[in-house]
Amino acid sequence: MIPISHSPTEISLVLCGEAGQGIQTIETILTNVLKLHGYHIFATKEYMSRIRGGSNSTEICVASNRVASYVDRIDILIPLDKPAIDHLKHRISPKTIILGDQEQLATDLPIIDIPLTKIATALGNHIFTNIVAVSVLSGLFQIDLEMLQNYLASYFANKNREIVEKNLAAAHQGYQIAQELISSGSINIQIPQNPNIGPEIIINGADAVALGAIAGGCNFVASYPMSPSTGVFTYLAQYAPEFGILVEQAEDEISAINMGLGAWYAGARAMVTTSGGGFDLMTEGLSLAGITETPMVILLAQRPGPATGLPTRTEQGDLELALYSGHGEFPRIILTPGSLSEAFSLTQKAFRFADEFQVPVFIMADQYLLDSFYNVSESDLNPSPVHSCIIETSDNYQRYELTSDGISPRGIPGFGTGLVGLDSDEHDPAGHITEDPEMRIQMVDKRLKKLESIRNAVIPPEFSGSQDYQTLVIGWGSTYHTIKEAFAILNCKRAAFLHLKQVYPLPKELASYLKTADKTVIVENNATGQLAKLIKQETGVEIGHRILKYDGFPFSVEELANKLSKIL
Amino acid sequence: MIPISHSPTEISLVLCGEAGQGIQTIETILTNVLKLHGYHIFATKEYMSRIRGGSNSTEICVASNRVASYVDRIDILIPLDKPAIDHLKHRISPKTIILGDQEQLATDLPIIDIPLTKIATALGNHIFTNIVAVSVLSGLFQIDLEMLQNYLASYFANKNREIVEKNLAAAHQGYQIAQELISSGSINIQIPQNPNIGPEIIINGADAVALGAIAGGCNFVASYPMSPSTGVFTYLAQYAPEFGILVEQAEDEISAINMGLGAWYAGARAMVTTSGGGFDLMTEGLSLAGITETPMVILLAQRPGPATGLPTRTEQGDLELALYSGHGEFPRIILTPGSLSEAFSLTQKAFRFADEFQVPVFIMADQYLLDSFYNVSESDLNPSPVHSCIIETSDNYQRYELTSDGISPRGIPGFGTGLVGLDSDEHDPAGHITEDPEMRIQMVDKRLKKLESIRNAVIPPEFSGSQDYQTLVIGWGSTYHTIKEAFAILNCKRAAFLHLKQVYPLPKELASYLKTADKTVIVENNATGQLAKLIKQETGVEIGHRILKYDGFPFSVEELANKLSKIL
Amino acid sequence: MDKAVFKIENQDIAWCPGCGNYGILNILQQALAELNIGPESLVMVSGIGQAAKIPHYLRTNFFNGLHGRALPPATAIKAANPSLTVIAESGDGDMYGEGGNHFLHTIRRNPDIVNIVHNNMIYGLTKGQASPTSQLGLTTPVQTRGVINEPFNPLAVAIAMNASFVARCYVGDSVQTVEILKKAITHKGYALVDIFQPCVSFNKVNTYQWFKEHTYYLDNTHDTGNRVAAFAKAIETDNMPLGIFYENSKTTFEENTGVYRNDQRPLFRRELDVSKLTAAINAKKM
Amino acid sequence: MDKAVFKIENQDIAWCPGCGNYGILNILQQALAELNIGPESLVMVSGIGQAAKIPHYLRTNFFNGLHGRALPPATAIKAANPSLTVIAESGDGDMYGEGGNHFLHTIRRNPDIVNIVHNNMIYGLTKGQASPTSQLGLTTPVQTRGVINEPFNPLAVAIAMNASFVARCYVGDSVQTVEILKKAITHKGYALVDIFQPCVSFNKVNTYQWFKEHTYYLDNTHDTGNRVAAFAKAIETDNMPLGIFYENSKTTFEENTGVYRNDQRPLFRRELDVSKLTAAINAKKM
Ligand SMILES: Cc1ncc(C[n+]2csc(CCOP(=O)(O)OP(=O)(O)O)c2C)c(N)n1
Ligand SMILES: Cc1ncc(C[n+]2csc(CCOP(=O)(O)OP(=O)(O)O)c2C)c(N)n1
Ligand code: SF4
Ligand code: SF4
Ligand SMILES: [Mg+2]
Ligand SMILES: [Mg+2]
Repeated sequence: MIPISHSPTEISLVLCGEAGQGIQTIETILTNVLKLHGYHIFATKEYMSRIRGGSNSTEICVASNRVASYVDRIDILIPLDKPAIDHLKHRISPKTIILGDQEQLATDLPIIDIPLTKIATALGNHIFTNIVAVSVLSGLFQIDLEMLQNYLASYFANKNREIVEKNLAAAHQGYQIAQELISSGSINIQIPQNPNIGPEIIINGADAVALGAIAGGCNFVASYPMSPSTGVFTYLAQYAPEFGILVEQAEDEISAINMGLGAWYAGARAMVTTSGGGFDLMTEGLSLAGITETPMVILLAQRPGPATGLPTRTEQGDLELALYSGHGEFPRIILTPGSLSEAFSLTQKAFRFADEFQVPVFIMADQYLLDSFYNVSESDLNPSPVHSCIIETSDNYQRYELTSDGISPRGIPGFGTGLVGLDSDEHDPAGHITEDPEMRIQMVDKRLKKLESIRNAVIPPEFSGSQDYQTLVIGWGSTYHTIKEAFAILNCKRAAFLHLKQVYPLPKELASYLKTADKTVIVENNATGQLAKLIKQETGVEIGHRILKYDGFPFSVEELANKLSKIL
Repeated sequence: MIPISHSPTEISLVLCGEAGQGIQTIETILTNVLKLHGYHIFATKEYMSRIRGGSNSTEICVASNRVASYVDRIDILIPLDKPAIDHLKHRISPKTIILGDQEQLATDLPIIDIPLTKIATALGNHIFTNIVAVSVLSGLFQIDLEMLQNYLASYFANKNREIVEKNLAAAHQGYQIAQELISSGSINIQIPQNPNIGPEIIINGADAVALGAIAGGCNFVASYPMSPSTGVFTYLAQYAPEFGILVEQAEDEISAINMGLGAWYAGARAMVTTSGGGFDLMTEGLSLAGITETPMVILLAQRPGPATGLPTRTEQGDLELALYSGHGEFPRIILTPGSLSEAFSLTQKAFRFADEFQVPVFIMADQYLLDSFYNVSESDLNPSPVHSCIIETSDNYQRYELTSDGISPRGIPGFGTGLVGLDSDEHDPAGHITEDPEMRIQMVDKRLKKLESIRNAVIPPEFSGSQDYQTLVIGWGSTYHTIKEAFAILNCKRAAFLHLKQVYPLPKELASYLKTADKTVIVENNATGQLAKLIKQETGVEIGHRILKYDGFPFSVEELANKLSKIL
Repeated sequence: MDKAVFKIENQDIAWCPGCGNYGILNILQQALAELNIGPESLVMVSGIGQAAKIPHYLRTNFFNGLHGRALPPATAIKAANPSLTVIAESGDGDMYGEGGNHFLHTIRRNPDIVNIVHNNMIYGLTKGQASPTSQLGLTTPVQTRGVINEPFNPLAVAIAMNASFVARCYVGDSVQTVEILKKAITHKGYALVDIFQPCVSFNKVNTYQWFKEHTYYLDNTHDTGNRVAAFAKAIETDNMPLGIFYENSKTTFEENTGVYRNDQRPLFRRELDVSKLTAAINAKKM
Repeated sequence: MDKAVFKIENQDIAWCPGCGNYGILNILQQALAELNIGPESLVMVSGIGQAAKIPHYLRTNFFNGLHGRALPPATAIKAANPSLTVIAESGDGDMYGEGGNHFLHTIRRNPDIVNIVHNNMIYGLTKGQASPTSQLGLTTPVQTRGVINEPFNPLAVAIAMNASFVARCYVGDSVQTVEILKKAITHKGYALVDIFQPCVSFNKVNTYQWFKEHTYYLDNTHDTGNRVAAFAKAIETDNMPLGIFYENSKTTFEENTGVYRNDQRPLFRRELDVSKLTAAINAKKM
């Protein structure tokens, strides 16, 4: 699509090899040096559910303008082993430049031969291959060798000196290859740099959620590892000593959420991180949060189900799970970040909402969002002070005092002179078991009434495109940037895009947005159009066109543009 | 409403006392002798979540015509202790005849004094009170004393002889009191008998489900006790030796459903019984049933939530839970019996559906349906032979063979020469893990495609009332008889009632029924109108009127008639 | 302190007359009062069952959560605010059946809480099914041919897990039970107190009489520091020992998490230092 | 029988080169072949994790279910068809963490199955968090300050539960492990075989070398019928014994359920006698 020779503003690099070959290392180093050099970058990984072997790849988009979505197109491919080419064959076009070890790859495709393995082996170990590859690419983008070497030195700071030296040597040799490729005219990359990018921040979705949680005052995390939620859990564990966060790996997800509820009860601000199958096990606890009006923040990191499904792939298949799981009837809030900035700000907000309305709040993310990196500016991650809603109790404190908006001031044990009773049975204002039908009705009404306040606080959707639209495209969560970029490509005059940052309760303005449209389109990374069903249920509007994908991969910009172009 | 003096065809008796006073015994004996005597009977209990103390009651309706629903009206009340009167005060009208121990009750209400306690104490133990009460009532209905005594003798057959004798003496004395009441003209009950009723069967919903399961070929039950599902589990345990059913009390609900899946995999026909909170814990297993296409039958016995809620009361609050729980996307079937006959036949059918479509099938019941007794004829419980869909495998058997309707022949290990592989990951036809996007799409499509066959097999709703209706009233599950009886009272000309026996997938004919109506009404025993939401989502029709109840009690006929009369 | 501080006026207790639960309620109040632990600094955590209703019968803070799930919130409550005294209390079905996994892993964590189990060898609230501790052969409406699964031995398992305090009591002896309970409460670390409690409504085998006849107290020759000896005592099932079987001293979960290493304040008293967060974010610029 | 019967052509094994899992796969096939147990009469049941992928690597029937949930279906499969040989096999996280409650209660049931646990003291598939058996102090990306919870001792707990066969092996010694595994398979009743298996990718402490240095075999003075002696051996944690710790003979779950008392046929071969059901319904007329 955008041939390299046509002085592009964006290039997509893909590196592919087996698990254990260091794709992650390549990704980290390349994105950082490219950014420092003044490029916008976006990187997304796809990997198999195994530790070694198979085929994993990372795509790194390098651009003059902000870039944040997955594209099918591969401008430059570095296959690190033979299966890599087969793994990516559907994405290789005649315009794809393949750089690699001709001998090792043994393919009919035209290849620019670079002796990755030979250099690495000469340095004494196959593992230097990835640094050679990184360096060739850095050289092609004309990054200062010294900058790269400085970066490598700090990256490998805790390795022994010999290894550091060899990495630096590998970098040097990679650069020489790049120089030859440039001077021979084989490759000529000319993308304008932007010096303002250098001081930006590179993070991924998982880190953005973790930082957002800290910004929300999170000081207690109990979780059980499960892809793709583990990243957030791990980041929080890493930040724990600095921020005094109590991090505990629970024996199972049931324990995790029940710990979380105990923590909130005692005045902490807790979060649990999980994925669909683990969340199923938390649903009785969710219901407990519901009747006891205990705040809870849940990261529901989606991957393709049912059951174990595709553990390391992506999907948006658990919206209805978040909407309806947990027995009985009680309110909840579902936030659906679409960008790193939203991942940060909505997670921060989740703690505020949970504390204020005393309901469970979901952050719905997915593997694609959590594992994707790009550069953001400092202002995209802007913490504001935490305001806790806990009150100091007095003598006759009643945890479930009946109030006009259904929200009772929340006390905790050991703070004030009152006693705090919490009960999973239907209860009276003091939290004691009741079977009185009148009290039951009052308590159900009280809990459901909170939805009114919640509706008034809904985070509004983001509208973009033509004010005077005929077609309205709706998306939620991680499809945000991809839809935006597809719109940019299509450049359609009478279409608009509505990105939902909160899907439950649905924002009030949705109905009028829908009413204005002649044609409605939903984009969902699942097989049944779960948001479309919710919209129909809540607004009565049947979404006309559904663009769905459920093979475990995110939409690519081209694919989506293509599908949209048929409808718009 | 129907005063006793007006030669009624139906009388409602209520007996109320504390837990442990033998309300259950009273209910069993009275319903049986009244039926043997030639009356239709209906009995429903309400009880607290405790073993002793509190106030529990049973209502027994005695009638010439079939009767099967709860009424508020109390024609004759026997309070067995002082708190009973307070407990039922909102249902006591000036027309209610109260029979009881004046001294003990110490109330201002007019009471026909009968020395229950004195007689019992004279016989040596307070526990004979309930037999005296039973006998007074039997006498008032002019049941043959000998018949009652025969029944008592067999009921207490495994007690020692002295206790049997004393019970018979208690009966005798109760009869004398009844004779005096009749001859003094205090009470005069004249309800026509019907000798055909004698040979009918009295069972409750729990027993009907248990027998339906056996009729469905159930030979494996793994459950964890939880009200109101425990009755079915207990009945099955009681039938187990006779029918060779393997019954195991699991350590938790997670184990129960995973055992059930293992059992189906190995060729058994398994069922699990639970309620909302326990079911939450089964939802990961539900998702496993989904991706592995393993049949499963789940009794979801509803009670008011969230969490522990009101453990012994009734509600229809878990429809959305059944609809959407378990992560990922896969088909399921939800059956909603409204009568004992349906409890039997739909449970039988559930096994057939599960086996044929290889999906989880829910039987949604609730405390009200499961704990209510009435007499049914033999033809209402009509087992048909079980046809198993298991095939004998041959050498190259593939469990998940791709077929045109998505249904793969189901083999089991040890039957045939093939091997049977089952996998919770996305898998290929042989059941082995795959991460191939094409295979993923094929398998998702395969599973979802089964919904077509399932839709074609949907159990049609029951329509009653005017063909030429303006108003359509819709109900599901246990509200069936109550809505029918309310219709009978209201005698409305331009209204019809549609009872859904299966709510998912919704029956196709629903849409046209809705289209014909000017006004639509839904009756649900929950706070948010969950079926109405599903109907809107599936048909686009917004139900105009919602009659909801969520205080833990079922609708009464009068209450419902009253609410309907305001709408119709 | 007078145990009257725990009294709730006009309350309707949902237990059966004669039930062993009353004795435990009384013993608990007595032990707390003797240790001067008042309602404000105490949190009772329970699951669901007859035993688990106990927090409603004494005036204090309570977290009456889900069936089987008392231990995780109890651990978290103590960890979020170590100045609270936390008691997790439920029935045998709740703790050893539904909650079995938490039982294991809470012992591994060793939070400074007391875990009281009302062991009536039956499911009371759901009307008499077998519990994990039901004896072989006991018939119930579900176990119609009698219990077939090996009874769960909570003491042996707790000792196998190297729990930091393991004791068994019999509610019929309130004097000794109060003493043992006081030791459990003052013990630093996780303390299991399994209390034999007759269920007069559903367990017609394991009655007051039966427990009296099938138990005896460990004498002072028993070395509570000897894990193997404690185990040997724990697997005596004909005549079952009462008393403290095993004790050790370990650091607690709260201590080990490190959260209180440099700051003694409970979590709710701390505030996020936004500038620190900003600094952490800015550190990612390079 | 030649273990080649289990071979699957052209398969791509997802384990890391050098992983102890390969050894276990090999040992298992060897033991089965020596016992003449062929693919058709075998069912491998597993959960989720690296170890739990094993059923995909030998040709047989398999039920690869949920993380932590291998034992309940394994119990049910054996109970539904006792003529099958059932092996439940998973990792330490799966069996002792997520599945801890089933571990306890399966032992109580005593189904005639073998429970093989790949004990690598780490969560492999999710990239190296602590497992219940991780040693104190081990640092991981989540346990950044080192493991703080007392390691789970599966043997001690199994012995405390009076499991009917309890053994520990080390994959590095395939000869002895095959022998022990064969005994476990032929043993009637539940048999635990915990196998030390180095995870070369994530556990850099408990390596082949480490296991070799920290284990020794029980000698023939050890009495496998002595529960207390077995317990004493099980709690040795500096130098850990290998071999069969404990054995007893009990009736199995399948036998105890009574379903096979008068009818040996597996459940799938039986049919409902409709007339019997009609009779049961009609009995309710009175
Ligand atoms: C998830 C879940 N499953 C089942 C139940 C039903 N249930 C309530 S109490 C109980 C057992 C009570 O036995 P135990 O813990 O021994 O307490 P006891 O009543 O004997 O004191 C059960 C099964 C429940 N509330 N929640
Ligand atoms: C309910 C649930 N929670 C979490 C996971 C994620 N998960 C998969 S494997 C695994 C741990 C694996 O560790 P172990 O059982 O020791 O096996 P190993 O990989 O070490 O062989 C986890 C946490 C899951 N699949 N399901
Ligand atoms: S049922 Fe048993 S345990 Fe429960 S209160 Fe009654 S006697 Fe006590
Ligand atoms: S991650 Fe560890 S346990 Fe898993 S295959 Fe690799 S070495 Fe083996
Ligand atoms: Mg109990
Ligand atoms: Mg492991």
